[in-house]
Amino acid sequence: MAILKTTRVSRQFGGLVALSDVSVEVMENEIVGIIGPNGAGKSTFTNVIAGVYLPTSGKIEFCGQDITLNAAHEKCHAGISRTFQLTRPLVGLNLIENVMLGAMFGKNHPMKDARRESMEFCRFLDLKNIERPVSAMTALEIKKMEIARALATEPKLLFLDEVMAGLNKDETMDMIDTVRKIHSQGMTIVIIEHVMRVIRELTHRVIVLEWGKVLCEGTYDKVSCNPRVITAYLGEEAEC
Amino acid sequence: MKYSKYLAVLVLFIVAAALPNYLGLYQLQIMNFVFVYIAFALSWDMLLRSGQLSFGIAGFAGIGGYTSVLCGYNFALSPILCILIGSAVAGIVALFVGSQVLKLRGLYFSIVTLAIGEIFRVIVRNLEVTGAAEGILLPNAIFMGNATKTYWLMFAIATFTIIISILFQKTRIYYALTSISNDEIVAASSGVNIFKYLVIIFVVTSAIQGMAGAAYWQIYASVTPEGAFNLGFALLPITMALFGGVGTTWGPVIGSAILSVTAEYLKLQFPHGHLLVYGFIMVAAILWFPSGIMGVFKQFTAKFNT
Amino acid sequence: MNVRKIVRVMVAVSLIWGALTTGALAAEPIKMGAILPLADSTGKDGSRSMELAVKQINEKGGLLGRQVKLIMMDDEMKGDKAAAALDKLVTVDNVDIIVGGVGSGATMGAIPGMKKYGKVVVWIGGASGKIEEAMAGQDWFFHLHAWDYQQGALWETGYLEMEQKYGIKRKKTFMAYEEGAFGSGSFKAGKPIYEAAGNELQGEAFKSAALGGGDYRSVLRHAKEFGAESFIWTGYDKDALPIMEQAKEIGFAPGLFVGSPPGWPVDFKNTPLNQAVMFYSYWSEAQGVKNKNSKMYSDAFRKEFKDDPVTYFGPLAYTNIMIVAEAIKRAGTLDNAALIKALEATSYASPMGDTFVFKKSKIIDHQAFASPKIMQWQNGKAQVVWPWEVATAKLIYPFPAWDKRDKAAVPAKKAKGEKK
Amino acid sequence: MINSIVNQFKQRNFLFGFILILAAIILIGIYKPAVLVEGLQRSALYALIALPMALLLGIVDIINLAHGEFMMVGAYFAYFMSAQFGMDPIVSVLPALLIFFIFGLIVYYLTFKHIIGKPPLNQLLLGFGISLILSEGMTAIATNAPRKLSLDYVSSSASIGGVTFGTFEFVYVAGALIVLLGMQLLLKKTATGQAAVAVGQNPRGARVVGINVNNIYLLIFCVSIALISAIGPLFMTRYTLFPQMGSSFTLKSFSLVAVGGMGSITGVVYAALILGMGETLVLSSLKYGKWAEIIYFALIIGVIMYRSHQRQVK
Repeated sequence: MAILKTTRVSRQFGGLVALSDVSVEVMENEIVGIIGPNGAGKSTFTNVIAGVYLPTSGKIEFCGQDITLNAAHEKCHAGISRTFQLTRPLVGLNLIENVMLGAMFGKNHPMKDARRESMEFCRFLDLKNIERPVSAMTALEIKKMEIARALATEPKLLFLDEVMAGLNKDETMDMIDTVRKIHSQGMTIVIIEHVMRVIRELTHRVIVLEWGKVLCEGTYDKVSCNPRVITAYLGEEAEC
Repeated sequence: MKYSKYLAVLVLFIVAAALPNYLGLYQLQIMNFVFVYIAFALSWDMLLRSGQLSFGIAGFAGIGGYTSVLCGYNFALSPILCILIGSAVAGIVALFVGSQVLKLRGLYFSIVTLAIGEIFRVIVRNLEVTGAAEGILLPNAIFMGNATKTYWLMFAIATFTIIISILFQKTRIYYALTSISNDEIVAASSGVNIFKYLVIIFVVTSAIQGMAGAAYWQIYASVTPEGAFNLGFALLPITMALFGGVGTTWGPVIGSAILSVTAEYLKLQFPHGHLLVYGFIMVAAILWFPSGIMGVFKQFTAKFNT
Repeated sequence: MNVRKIVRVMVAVSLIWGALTTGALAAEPIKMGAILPLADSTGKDGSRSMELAVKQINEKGGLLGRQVKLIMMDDEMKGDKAAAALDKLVTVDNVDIIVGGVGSGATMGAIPGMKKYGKVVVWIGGASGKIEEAMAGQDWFFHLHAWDYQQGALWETGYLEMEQKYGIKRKKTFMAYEEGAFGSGSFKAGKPIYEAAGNELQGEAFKSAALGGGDYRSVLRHAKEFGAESFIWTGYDKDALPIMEQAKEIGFAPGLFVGSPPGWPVDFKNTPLNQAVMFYSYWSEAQGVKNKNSKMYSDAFRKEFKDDPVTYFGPLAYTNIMIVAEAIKRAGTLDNAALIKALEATSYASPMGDTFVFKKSKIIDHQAFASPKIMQWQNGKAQVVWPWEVATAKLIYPFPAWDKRDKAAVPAKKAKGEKK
Repeated sequence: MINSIVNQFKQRNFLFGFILILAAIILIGIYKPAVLVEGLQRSALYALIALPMALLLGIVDIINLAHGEFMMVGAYFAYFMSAQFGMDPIVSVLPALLIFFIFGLIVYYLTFKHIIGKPPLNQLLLGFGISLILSEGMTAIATNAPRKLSLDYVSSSASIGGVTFGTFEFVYVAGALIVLLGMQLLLKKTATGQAAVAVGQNPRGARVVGINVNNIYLLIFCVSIALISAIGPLFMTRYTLFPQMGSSFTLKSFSLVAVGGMGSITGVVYAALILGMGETLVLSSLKYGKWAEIIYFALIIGVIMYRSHQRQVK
């Protein structure tokens, strides 16, 4: 069953078309990868689904409900959660408080319960010293904290926007394991990524965007041998 | 160390409670200034914690002041009731205004709050029901001018503001406001209804400002457009909060206490140049203690702990 | 460590309070507490004149064998600050009597305190009728200024007399007033009086330069379009010169050009534009020609401060202190009831040219004030043109049109000064 | 690319605004010609006073709460130059520019330099302190007696078709145009100006690409102070001087910069035109003149809300 379904979703900024007629589906308990060259509209797509921007036209359905025009926090309440391409920790809060934010406002837990839940997520993601300020954390830890914050809203669908960017090889392996672990709990995940190895290892299905349009979609093997994809995107990396 | 905090608060409370027995009427009058500035500075800081910088203190204090004096003048209601009505009206105005202007950010929000206060000033100055430019005189001051009772009233309002501030720092509102001021996109993506929390904090702080203004002008049994909407009420509390250190409950409290007592003290020492000295104090303070007195205090305790 | 810190803070706090309460010692001299807006020209003239009066009293041996001490507090023109000043004077300094006062707004804030203490107050400011209402039945309150409605009526008398003597026309009068309490209060008080005399009165508020305004052209144009034969503006000293310049700019020169600021800016007497501008006041230095008290005051003031008072609050504040001093002498005690009795018997020949005797006004029991005077700038000097008894010059009428000004009437310019 | 398209949109909006304003001006000119002249002069004065703040606040994000006080000091400078040396105030604009550039330098090194990079709100407290020092210091030096030079030429006037209007205040129009052009040249055509814009948008980024951020702050601050102080002499030809006169113009400039849009120099001029014309128009009505201030503030709120709405739609 499709948990997320977009129908001809478009988004313009002034005269610039960032997304154009994007119709995709995400099935329950699936890991979908979104790839595409810079400026293809990957992050805009995430932002439109998560409610940072509203679509200029089109329709977004989530769990069978129309959430096209819902605001960001309403989409969060509906069960869509996300991390950010560039990490956005809340520096006014410490590690556990950052995670608690999701539990308190995403899932409406009272403060005490939120704290307990958040500690669970920290343990799950192997985050220690939970009273640390953000300034005392490593890049990997901040990324994990953001995932924990997203998980704490107890979403049905999780968007991971380039979580691997800037990580070294060991850290990337660590993160891949983490994503697998989350998926094994029954989470549906959309992963936006540049690193092809990650896509190949994690995803069940890949959507390729170019110039704001869906270029093609399918399994990694199928997509990576599509000549249009190779010229548009893979040509430079040639990992096929 | 953990209990010393509560001990300090207890001592402060006892000192405050004992003061009317030891202070003369003049010093009690100055305590009125201290308390009203605590209410203004702290409520302004509470809104600042959401990242919104308001110049609207004077406006809401004026609305509260005018409403309460008008109620007393026209309907001879009890002064306490007048103050509550003043507070409520300021809150209601904030609700209507806030639902429109809280979409603005940064300087745009600041200027609009300033303009709203000015609009109310011009309105009361031009209407006969509000006494026009000359203002309104009440027949009697609150508590018939009893300074001790007045002190307790202002003390109660300042304490109420402090308690609200502490509560807001300890409940989920703290997390909502901090996240909004840090990063609105993250806040919204984590499920925070930004607009709702901004409206809540705007209404609460405006109601506090309205209440403080209402009580203040009940003490002087009069209200004039230039006095009640005095822009000094917008700028002075801001400087006091910054002087004490923003983002904390006790920073604005300490800043208001020190600066309002200093202002009166300087006035006695230098009747003609007191504001000049006041200006130098502010500049020196900001250059040497950029994060306010609370910042210095925190640095000091941090050093002490390590 | 915490205890020590608390102790230290408490010591510091008590030091500050101690400093605030100094002056509570030494009850030897008679103490008069004055509340004035020290930053304003009215307060500056007032405070200097009070100091002068106290100095003169002390040189003659003081009162009741004791010296007189004057304690001055700034009200910053704000009601709350005036109330604090009053509390300080009464409770910290233990003054024997309260004097001073200028603005109505500041006075209003101090009223609850005055009522609470019931000390004798001899007040020279606060002309608003609202203050008179609030002071109903308070026998300790003595007011040395005309109420707003009285001023208008008295000046109206002056105009009527001038109409007969000089044939001035003022069927159409335009009044431009500063939008605050001062200006709009005097407009409201003057309106019924003008209209009762059968004149057509048009009024409009403007924003004073004192509050960020300074463009009067729209008001002046309205007056011109109205065809005003008489133009009166009520504002502050900051408005004086720009109004004349802008009137010249748009070519507006009604027969009577009247201004009524509390005082004129120092530069006003040097401008050629001042010729034939009329104004209201209660005193002019020119009165010294006819009145010896007035001359004595002006001379003493100049000797003391090397300067001239620019507002009538100078001689009024001087009168304020002298009336109180005489009453204390008569009473022989500082007891409130005796003092009130002694004040009621006041008959003081003031430098303002009048003898002050307290009478009942519409509501309060004790009021005395100098007779209002109509003045005119003539060749750089302020001359009294009405009432006849104290007049020092004849009225120049009509106000000469801007393009037909007699060059000879222009005061000689200072050697250094603006070029041209 | 996004930028260029957004800019195009902005320009189309501006064009629309321009036509609207032009139409309004023609209508007013037919209805009340004097309003047109006086409104233009008033707008020019507003723009002149707000432009240096637009440079400092809009471009490099420094809030100077002592803006009006610097103008006051400049005005006193011209007063004393005239009283002591007989220098005409309009001539004293030139020495004022130089002297107050240096004065700005001193103020910057003593104060603002130390709080850049600290919490931005500290600028409010610092500015408030400086404004008190300037106005109260001037009271100590020159007393707070109001002063006004008596200058013959400020009441010069001309008549066209039976309408008499003052001509002197066209000095403000000329001044505003010169300052506007100068600022546009500085920001668009010089490397320093481009660097200033970059610093304003992203100080850290600017530092990374090798811009000497401190020098840019210093320069823009001094230019702004020199300009506003040199406007003082022009201001005092028509207005009375007193030490407290500055604060109302600080707030006025703030609102103009906000209405014009942060970072937009021309926006401030449009804002001054709208507010100055609007105010003069309402004032020209005898009956409704007393509500002019409400119209003024309502316009401020209205324009800001409208612009924010526009941004959201986009």
